[in-house]
Amino acid sequence: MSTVAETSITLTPEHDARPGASVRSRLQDALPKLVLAPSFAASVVFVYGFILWTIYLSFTNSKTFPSYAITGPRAYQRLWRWTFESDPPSSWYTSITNMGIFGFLYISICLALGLFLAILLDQKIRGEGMLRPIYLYPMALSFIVTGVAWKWFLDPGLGLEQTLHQWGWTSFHFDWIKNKDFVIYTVVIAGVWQASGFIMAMFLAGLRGIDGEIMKAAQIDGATTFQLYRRIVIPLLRPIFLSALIVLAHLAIKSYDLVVALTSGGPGGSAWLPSNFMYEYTFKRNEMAVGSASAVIMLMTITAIIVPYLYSELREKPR
Amino acid sequence: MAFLEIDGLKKRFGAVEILKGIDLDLEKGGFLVLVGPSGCGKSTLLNTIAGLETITEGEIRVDGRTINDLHPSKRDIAMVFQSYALYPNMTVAGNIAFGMEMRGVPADERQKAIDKVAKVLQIGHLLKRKPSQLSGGQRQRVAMGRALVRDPKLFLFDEPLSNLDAKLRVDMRIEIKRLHATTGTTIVYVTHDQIEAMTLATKIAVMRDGEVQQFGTPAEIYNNPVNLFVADFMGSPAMNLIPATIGSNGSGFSVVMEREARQPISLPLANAPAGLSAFQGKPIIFGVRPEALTDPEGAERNASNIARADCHIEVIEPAGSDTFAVTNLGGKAVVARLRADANIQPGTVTPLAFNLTKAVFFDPATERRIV
Amino acid sequence: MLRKLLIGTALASGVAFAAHAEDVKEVQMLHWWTSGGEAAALNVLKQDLAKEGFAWKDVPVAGGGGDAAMTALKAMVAAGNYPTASQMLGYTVLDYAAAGVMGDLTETAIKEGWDKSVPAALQKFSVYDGKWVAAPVNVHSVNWLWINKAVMDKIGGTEPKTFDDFIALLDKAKAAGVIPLALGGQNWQEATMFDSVVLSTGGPEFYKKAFNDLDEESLKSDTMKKSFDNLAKLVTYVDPNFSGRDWNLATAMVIKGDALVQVMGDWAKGEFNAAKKVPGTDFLCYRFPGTDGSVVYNSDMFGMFNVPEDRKAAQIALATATLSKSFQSAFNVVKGSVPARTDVPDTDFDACGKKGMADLKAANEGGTLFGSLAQGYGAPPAVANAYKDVVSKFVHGQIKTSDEAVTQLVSAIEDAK
Amino acid sequence: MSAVATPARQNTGGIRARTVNRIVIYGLLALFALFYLMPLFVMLVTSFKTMDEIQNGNMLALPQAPTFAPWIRAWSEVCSGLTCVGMKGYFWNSIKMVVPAVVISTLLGALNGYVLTKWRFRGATLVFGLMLFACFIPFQSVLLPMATILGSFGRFGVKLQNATGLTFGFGNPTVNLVFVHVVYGIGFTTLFFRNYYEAFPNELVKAAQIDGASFFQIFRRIMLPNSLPIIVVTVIYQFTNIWNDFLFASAYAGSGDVMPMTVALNNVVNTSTGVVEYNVNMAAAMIAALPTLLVYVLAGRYFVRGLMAGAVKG
Repeated sequence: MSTVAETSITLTPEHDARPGASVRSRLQDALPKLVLAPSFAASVVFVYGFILWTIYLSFTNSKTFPSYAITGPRAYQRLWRWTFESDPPSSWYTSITNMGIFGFLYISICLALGLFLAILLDQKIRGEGMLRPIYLYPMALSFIVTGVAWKWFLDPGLGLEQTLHQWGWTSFHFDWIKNKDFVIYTVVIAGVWQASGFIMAMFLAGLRGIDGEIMKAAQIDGATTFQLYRRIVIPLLRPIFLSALIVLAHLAIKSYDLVVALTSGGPGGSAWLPSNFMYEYTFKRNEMAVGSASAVIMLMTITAIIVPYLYSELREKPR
Repeated sequence: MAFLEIDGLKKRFGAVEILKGIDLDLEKGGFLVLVGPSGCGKSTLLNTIAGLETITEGEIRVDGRTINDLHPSKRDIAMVFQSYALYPNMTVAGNIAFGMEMRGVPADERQKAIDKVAKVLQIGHLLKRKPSQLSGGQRQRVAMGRALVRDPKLFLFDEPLSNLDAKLRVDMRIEIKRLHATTGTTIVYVTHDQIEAMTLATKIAVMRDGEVQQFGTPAEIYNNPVNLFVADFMGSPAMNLIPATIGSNGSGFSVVMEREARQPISLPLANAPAGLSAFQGKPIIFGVRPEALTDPEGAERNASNIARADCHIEVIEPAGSDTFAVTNLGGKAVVARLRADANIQPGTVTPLAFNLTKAVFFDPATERRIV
Repeated sequence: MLRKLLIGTALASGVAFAAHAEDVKEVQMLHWWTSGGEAAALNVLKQDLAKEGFAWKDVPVAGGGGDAAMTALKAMVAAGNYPTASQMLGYTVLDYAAAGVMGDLTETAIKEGWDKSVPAALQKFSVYDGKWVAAPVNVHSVNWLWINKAVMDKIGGTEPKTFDDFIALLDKAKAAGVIPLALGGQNWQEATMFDSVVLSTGGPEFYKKAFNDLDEESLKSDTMKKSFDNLAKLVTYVDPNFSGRDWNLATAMVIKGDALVQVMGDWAKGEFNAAKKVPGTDFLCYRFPGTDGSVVYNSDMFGMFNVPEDRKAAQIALATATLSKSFQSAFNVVKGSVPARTDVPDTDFDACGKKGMADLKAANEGGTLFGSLAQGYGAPPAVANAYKDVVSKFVHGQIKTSDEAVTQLVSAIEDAK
Repeated sequence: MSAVATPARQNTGGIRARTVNRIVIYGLLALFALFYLMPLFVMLVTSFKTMDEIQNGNMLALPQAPTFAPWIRAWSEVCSGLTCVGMKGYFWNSIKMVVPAVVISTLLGALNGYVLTKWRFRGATLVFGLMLFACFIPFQSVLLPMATILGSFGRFGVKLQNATGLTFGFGNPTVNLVFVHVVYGIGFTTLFFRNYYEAFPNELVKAAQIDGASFFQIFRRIMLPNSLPIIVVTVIYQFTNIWNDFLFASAYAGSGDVMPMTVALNNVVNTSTGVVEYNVNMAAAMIAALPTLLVYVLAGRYFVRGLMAGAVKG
């Protein structure tokens, strides 16, 4: 059996002008492409077209409204300068360092917690059917809905701290949401709360898909439960790690609502993420060129992370 | 004019040539088996006949009509897949009738056809079930039913038995053979199992790397393999292929095989192929099938050229109907096929009879048969 | 290609199809007054228009003090679907006017005498290039203290006249165990307070030069540094949980007597009103110490867009109703602000309102009516927000000294100009 | 087919070790369940409290005198802007927008996945890669150019109306939102279906071709009926995302008669003056979240199953 040919059923000929093929059959041949065309065209126009537009604007002097006279890379020069203004931190510096902290913690905690919960849930748990939606439901809610509850919970005057004080633990102190150095971690907490259940579901699905015989074999080989997971199960879940990474990266990049609903930007803007920066400059400060430039930098960063992944996943692999 | 003709068929996939010029033909009512190891292109070839893959060059004709550019459904073929490819969302009856439905056959006619096929294959009681509720053998039957109901010019089978267990496989093999005999349809059948090939085919094409190595009747392929690959691939247990040299002993040639810690054995060749003269004193590959290497009592009485040699028996494998003995010649384990009751002990030295009329010789450089 | 498309749609508006058969008797109104008192106040306008037969198509987008609404407005304008009118602030009106999407109400303005009754400082924003483009709804003034009278009596405080008096008063409150200063730690609240601090520290001339003219010498002067030092002093009187608190919650602290005083614009009075508190008996309104005689203002305006001909009649009706004396009075009584025209009788207003109206009139005449930088009336949004950044970073400690704050302020404003 | 069949405890410890082990596992699971439930719990108890209780009590305490008044108010009285008809008035707006958007984007995703796996052509992978990357564009940066495009749809609609008397949906804010959500949803739906169909046996398609089924017949009769698990995943994912969208909805459909639930909720919750009616806000938030919650709770089981069936593979 040929390996390459197995991956495809090609009724669609590569040579388009086939002698003797009727118009109808040629239409038939082109049909799959025709079906795909609208979706593809939509991404080309509404994603890549808009990206080009954004890149263009970043080289102009656009303020409140787009202006189309190219004036040079001033927006980038400003961002570049701000990148190194750490004391006092420029908003851009805060945004990108926060992105680093938030991105790293959010993704790694979600992965770890999601995997941990999935493993626990996979131990033939009675009531799994009840627990699963409990872990999963935060993904269903927007932060317009849950932002207030979280704000209360984290507020030292209303939430956890106050409650524990009322219960007698008066030395307890938890005021991260009010603290410029720690507010970003509260964003991490709420973000993890929202997404980790979803990641749990992905891992659970992965665990359920692992061949039981492999597990039995490993047990016969004398692996302890811990070794079983570390050496056998987790390596087998590798593709899910990658998918989860994509989902989380995409959520992390779009975590705009989270910051606004939870912290309104944090003390002195200390909870900003790049998406907040972009929104602020584009819509609030009427510095559209700077906003566009920051969007371009975000997109470039995403590209640098995602494209190698997409490439490795999508290139034709022999089976 | 043959019923199925394939001329100079080539298939390229980018820079890779998957089929490198295939020429085959099959008479009406014939049973062509495409056999070869994985990746030899046999399934691709079948798919091109079905129209599931395009061809780059060449021509396929069925009953004199070129079908290169026809849609699969227009080629008047039916196909049985390795995985059976039963539509999981439809009942057995729905599966069998789907093709007719697509062609706009009225419902009552469809029902008649289903009933007829169900009777032939004895699957009447399964018609309302979904594929997931069937056993492997039942699925196989339904898949055949789906093909049969079309009454096509050409049946295509893509490794249809490889997902069945050993016993069922033998049963279904016989069933297919019976079906072929009773319906007289023309069949192209892909397998990697040479026993299926031998038992079912009227013609076999042995393929490797996108090329047909040998095309002929099962007997031709078995007895007169054109090269080392075909010799090695066809037959079970496989032909013994022993490194040897050609010596001369007065009137004719002899074949000389080295042995470990013993004298080499030298067997005189009575009617050696003419080509062998060029190899005097040179290494060749000496091919002898296990059934041509027996205990002297079991040797074929009327064979004209039987040579005996004492061999050191290393292992004995009683297989019930036969007993296999393994010895070492020319640095290779060599299998001899003895009678079931042959009284031979491992570790002893026993004379074995070589039936040299059935022996074949290959040039180790070109791997071709020396004739 | 894309460029053509976008310019074409963004700027060449929906005026294209001017062939109007009949007037559309509807106003489409974008605003962010979604909560109780404000919505009730706006409802008065809706009813006034209904009486004249105009339907009200409400486009409320709350959030971020108008941020979400302004985003929606930008999208609507980009799409060429202009609302009849939109709530807007200061420089935003001018930006949209410069983009050529605003209508022209000059005729109505002259007829109704707006140019005479609306303070000149406001006209700077409602008139662009000689054309009336917006109808001011109210004038808020920012330099107010809101004090709980019960607490004041308890600690035996009196009206502070100078910044030092103020500090002494806060100390008294602190000694008495009340939170001296209620502050919401959001950048606009901090900056709004700082507006008053600067006016108090540097005086009217200084405020104008620094925060309206953006004069660099003033921005980096020692007076500005002293202002930051004063701000730092004030922040020491704030409770530890102030960060991120909404302004109305800070007001509630004063209403409930948990805190003595809040420095906030007069919209805070709406909260006292809603809580059924009476000025003079339950709470006190003083000008921020050392700023008496000056008014730092902001104003809600209804920007009037260049709508198709068939919608102009409705727009004029809306603008006329907005600036009618009866609506100005009714609305501002509820909202806590003062009318945008100086010829509205103050009969319906409470003591604080009356004082506010008198102050406005005096400041208008005396040339001490200044736009609030924090509220977007001192400089364009880019500058205003850069300013808020610096103040907020100073309050929350990212900027540690007043020296550094001044340096940052100068460079941030320079950057954003 | 639980993968981890109760790990190798049998041979190491006795029944006691096993029991302790189970207690630890259940304890941990319960602890995390508390963490996940906490905000929902806070919202729920608050929505049944009176304002007095909220202001003076503990946020975690159960309501002393439970009242349904906030829910009634949220459902039928609460104001979004000047319109005070409660959340119920916006339910239908959301449904009208979400259902077509979900159906269309799911269907397109299925078709795309089908073409990309079963009708591969040169460059198919690149096409898919480009479409997938589209998932990562921050929506804030497409807000304005998209508005421009939608505006031109609107003007086209007016022309159509002048010519034919009908706009065919051009310029209708609900249709616009459906369009936007479909455009930015197909990246993900295509990803889901592509991964699922990647594992879908090619032989079924071949068999159907030989049976004479056309491109669309194969899709409708063979692919779709066998795609239930992935349809469930896609629908859940799309439904929650689109239902919860605020950015596009507020920018393109902010007017009272078409605004979806989230915009109305935002207007209710985001009050900046007066006493905030937290109990009503919470009730309103719960009402707005009800459909998505319901979807997750009811379809949660199928969700994991669907993920198993292919959505999680690379």
